[in-house]
Amino acid sequence: MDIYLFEAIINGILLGGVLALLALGLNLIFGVIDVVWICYAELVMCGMYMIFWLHSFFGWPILLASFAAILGVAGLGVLLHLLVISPILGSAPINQLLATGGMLFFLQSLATLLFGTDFRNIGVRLPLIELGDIFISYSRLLAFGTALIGAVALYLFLSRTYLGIAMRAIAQDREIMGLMGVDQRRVYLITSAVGGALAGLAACLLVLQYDVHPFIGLSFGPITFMICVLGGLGNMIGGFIAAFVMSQIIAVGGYYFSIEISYVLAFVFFIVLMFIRPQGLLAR
Amino acid sequence: MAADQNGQRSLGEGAMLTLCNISAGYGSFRALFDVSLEVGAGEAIGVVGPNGAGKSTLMRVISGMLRASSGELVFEGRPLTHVPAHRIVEAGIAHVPEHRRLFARLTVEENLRIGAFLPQARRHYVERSEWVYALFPRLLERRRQLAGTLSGGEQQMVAIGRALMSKPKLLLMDEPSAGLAPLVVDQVFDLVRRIREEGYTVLIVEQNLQQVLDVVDRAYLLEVGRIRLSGLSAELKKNPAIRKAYIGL
Amino acid sequence: MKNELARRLGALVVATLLLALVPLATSDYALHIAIQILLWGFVYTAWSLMGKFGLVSLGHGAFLGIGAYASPLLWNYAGLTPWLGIPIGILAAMLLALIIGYPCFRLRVVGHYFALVTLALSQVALLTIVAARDITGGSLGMTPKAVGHSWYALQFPEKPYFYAIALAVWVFGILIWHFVDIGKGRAALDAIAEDEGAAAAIGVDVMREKLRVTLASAALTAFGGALLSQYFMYVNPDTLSGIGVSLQIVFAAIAGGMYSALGPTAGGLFTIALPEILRVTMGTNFVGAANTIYGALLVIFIIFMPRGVIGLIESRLAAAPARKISKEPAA
Amino acid sequence: MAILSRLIRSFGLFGFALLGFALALPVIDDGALAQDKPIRIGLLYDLSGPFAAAGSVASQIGAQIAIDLTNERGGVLGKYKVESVNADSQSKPDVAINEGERLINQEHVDVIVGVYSSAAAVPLASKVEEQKKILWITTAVATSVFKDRSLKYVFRAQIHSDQYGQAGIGFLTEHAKSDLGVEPKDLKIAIIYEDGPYGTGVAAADEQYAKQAGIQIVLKEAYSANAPDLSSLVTKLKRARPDVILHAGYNPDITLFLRQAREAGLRFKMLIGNGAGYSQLDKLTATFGTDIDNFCDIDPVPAQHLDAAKLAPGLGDLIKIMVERYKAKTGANDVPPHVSMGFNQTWILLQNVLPIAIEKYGGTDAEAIRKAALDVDIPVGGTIQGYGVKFFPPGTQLSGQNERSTPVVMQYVKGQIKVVWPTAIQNVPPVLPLPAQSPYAVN
Repeated sequence: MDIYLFEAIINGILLGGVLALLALGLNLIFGVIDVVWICYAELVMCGMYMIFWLHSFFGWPILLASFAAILGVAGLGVLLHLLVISPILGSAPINQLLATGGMLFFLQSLATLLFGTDFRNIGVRLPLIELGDIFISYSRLLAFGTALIGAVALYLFLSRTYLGIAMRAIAQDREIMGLMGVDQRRVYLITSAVGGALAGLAACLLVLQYDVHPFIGLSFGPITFMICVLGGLGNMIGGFIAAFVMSQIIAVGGYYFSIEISYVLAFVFFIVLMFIRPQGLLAR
Repeated sequence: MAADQNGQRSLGEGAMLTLCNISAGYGSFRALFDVSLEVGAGEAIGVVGPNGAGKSTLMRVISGMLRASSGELVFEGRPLTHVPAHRIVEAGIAHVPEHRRLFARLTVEENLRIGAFLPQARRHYVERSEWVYALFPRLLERRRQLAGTLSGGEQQMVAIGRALMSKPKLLLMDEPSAGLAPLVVDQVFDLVRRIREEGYTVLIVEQNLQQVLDVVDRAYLLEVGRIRLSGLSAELKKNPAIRKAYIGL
Repeated sequence: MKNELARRLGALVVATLLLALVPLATSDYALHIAIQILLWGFVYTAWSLMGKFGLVSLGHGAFLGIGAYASPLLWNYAGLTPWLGIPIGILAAMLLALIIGYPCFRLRVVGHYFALVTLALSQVALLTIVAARDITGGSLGMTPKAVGHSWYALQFPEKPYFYAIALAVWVFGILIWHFVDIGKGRAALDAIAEDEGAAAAIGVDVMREKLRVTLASAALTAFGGALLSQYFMYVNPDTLSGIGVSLQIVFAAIAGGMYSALGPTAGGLFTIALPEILRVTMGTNFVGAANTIYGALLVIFIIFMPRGVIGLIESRLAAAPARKISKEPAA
Repeated sequence: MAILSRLIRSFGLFGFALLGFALALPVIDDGALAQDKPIRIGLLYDLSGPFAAAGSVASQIGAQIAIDLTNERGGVLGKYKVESVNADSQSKPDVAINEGERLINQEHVDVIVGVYSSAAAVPLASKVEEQKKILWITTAVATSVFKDRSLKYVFRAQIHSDQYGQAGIGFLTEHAKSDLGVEPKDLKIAIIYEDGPYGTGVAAADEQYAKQAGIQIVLKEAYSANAPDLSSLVTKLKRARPDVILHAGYNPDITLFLRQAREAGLRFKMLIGNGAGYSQLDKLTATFGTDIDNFCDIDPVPAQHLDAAKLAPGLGDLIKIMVERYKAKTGANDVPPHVSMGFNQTWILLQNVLPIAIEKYGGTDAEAIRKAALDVDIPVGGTIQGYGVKFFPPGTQLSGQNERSTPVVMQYVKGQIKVVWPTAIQNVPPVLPLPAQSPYAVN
């Protein structure tokens, strides 16, 4: 087999890990609250800035800074829910979409205002992993592993705990949750916090691979979004698989054609698949 | 203690649930007008009436899904008029909603677990679930199956089981026989009878007058949002107006 | 119905006459902004034709882009006058709308999923324009060959000319809006928006009605795009196609109020004039501040005025007399 | 009556809004016209958005320093003060058009100085041509901004993108045999670039000149500056095995590329960057430390790296002032070439063009400036960036472009920038190929 093609496939799998990690939180929010956080990638950006400032500026150890960022972004998620989502829970979905779209714009500009447009970097260089002729990115492997662990942990949480089951149930029938003794607002707040924390977790891993700047969200926003839809919005397993499908199209398509074409392929694939399976890859 | 009060209750002080002049509606549409009723501990009460009489609205008001626009709701001496639904469950009222409303994409077992969401219920989850499975052995066989794949009668078992998981003092049942085949309807009323025998206080809303009057002690007749008649079920069964209008004789 | 139509027409005529006086009173810069508001207002109105029936398209960036690119391309490479180039662009946009709309409606792709399929469509259009950089100039954009003042080339360096054109086109858009609003298809589309299955059951040809309004919307959007590129004498993939533009269109229509004839135009005022005023008044001392305020305002608008500015005002005005009437029988 | 009420109900509101908008505009106007008519210059750069940190802000600061310095010395010709009006095009061409309209029609500036992005330069050039004002480009490089457009009111003393290819390929052909040990025709290069106007322009020039020189192009590929992943590009480069990679990119994509290249074990003999992100040495060093030592970069020279002795008298001091002020203003270590671009071009306008316009053509209106610009004739060594100035006259293919501008090839040596080409003005001889200690070097 063509060694370079093999490398492209491996790269695709690793990229899939990064994208899957990003999709986790967004999917959870959609599944439970039935709202799409368009500004999700911007929350990741906020997390990256938090780590940068805490680590590079205040000199906190990287793990502590990461932990703080996870908590910080979880807090942002709660704020986002309280200030933006909860007042318009009853509105048309498109209004919810646009409100979070406005937040995207707001967060981007606020970051510009606060931090300037400079690219920031925490300056951590991770070792290389070399297996014969194949090189594997340490940071990507880390992201891949975390995505896997995160997905399994989330799966266990959603299937084993009372709160997790309630989260899955709430997506199916909101109105009667009260009859089960479930306080819907509380579940939404917790979900927003968990979704935020997952964005914070993604930030911890992305900051190892990317420079932070106010527009970093543009790189990830659209593709993360497509992945969640492709997997079936709110379908965790579907989203996980979709991340790897999309990343393979991008990686292998990029290898055979060009990166530009690979994205066109990914989007066309998305459109066609929406026609064939409008409810997502794993639709029943 | 509750079971031996069957059939004979005294009005006033001893009532478990009291509704006093409850009015409610949706937007500008009013569905209930000054409804008052009482449920004593250990009683089985029916609320009967035609389609659109406001029966389900009444249930929704009691369980907190809908706010009463005026009137008072007292449960075991506690006013519950403007308390949100999840607090009402805590107080001890469980509601088996109209059309069952199961979580179709959760398993039977998970549906039961949701029913035991309250902290006080979680502690007794194991014994409660064993008890529910004993009550409905069919569910034990199907516990890993998705609730949406069950038959109508089985789904009704899950809905009742789910409500019982919170160890309620009062069980509200909204049209348990609706949409079921006649044979299954009989089974459902058997279920209600068995739950009564377990000592639960039950408030049941039904269109199916004939069968519900066989199960309950007393009943109220609700028409266009107002209570028209009330009395012991034996008396109501004999009431010529009711016989004419609802039992088809 | 006749009466209502006459009333609407009358109001429109008076407003048009008033707006026609604007060039006499303002500077070229204000006129420049006013032209953009009218042309974008037209595009937003075109979008709301679909949007108000629950067909939330995030793909209008693609239609706008096709309209915007077609006539400059034909003009530069084939010397074809925009009088022919623009209709060709419009037809191309309608064709694309058909290609995407037909399977969407056939396969019942609705709601979130319809929005996202069309979103992907605008991204595909953007990438295609960029990738075809040998012809389109890629992300550098392209300029139609300038010939100075010319009706044949539809180029007017003097702003009042274009203002007049923009005004005429905008009025045309409002007329179409009213036409659809009181037209025969309205009830059918309302029924579809309410419940597609039920609409089909009572004999509404869901496919035909949806396609009709989609094609009309795409055609008008492409027309708006063509005029924008003709006015700016410049097309750029980021400004006139792609996701950003699609979101801007939807945003403006909703913030302005897509259920009112003037809502989308008010949205134009909001998305064109407001950032401009904010940017200029905030100056360059606090870089990013203007957009931060703009973003916050976007969110606040959506939260507090879900039916848009005009929608809110209309419901306030409608509520006032209604209250008076309801008191009368009681007295 | 009904018509009236309906009118007030809906259209009235629209009218009020328009009226409010019209009323808001005078507030925007500074009312500066009433004063003693200084020379008004609009500074139009991307102060926010992705381009801001990729050199646009640096250019703006450079231009501002040139204006401040001129005013401190009494103004143009020692008596005409210069007043600058700042504008932010937010890295978006449509905002650039609106700001251009405002500067010309509302602020009544005589000249617009600036423009970082070529995508903004193209429509702005059309605007000023139409309205007969001057656009003085300091930074945007795409050749296509001028090529075959017979512009009359747009000038650029800055280099144009074709020259990147000329310099890069010239440098390689000169050193192929002596340092890389292969004939130019056996040299294999790869051209990778961000797909915006800048990258595309540079890459096209690279390709054209490489073909002329007979150098083999083993890969030419574009990517979006926003791309979240470039690993498939890296893999293709590994397969194509180029000796030299020519790269045109902004900052986030360069960082991503170099990081993924290192992680994937991509090796090459040399990497030549083409300005933009590669000229922001401070930021690259912050990320990569010494890993990027000995990489090359083509751009107009940062003036402080030229040997002041080879420039016209007085320019050395000027450079020192510029460098000091930039460092004081930003706290930066490295002064990127964009500062020199902004400063130099603005300085040429203020010191060489406007005096002729005022003295010979009687004012600072567009026509006078245009004629004055065409009169300017500065020999090589006459500006702080070393090149001379002579604009291509109307009727030529690149009318308005400076025919004497040149870029240089620089090399990062231990966190410092050294000029290595053209050989005549080099600080040090180039290190070629990458030495073995580089993590990117071919073993």
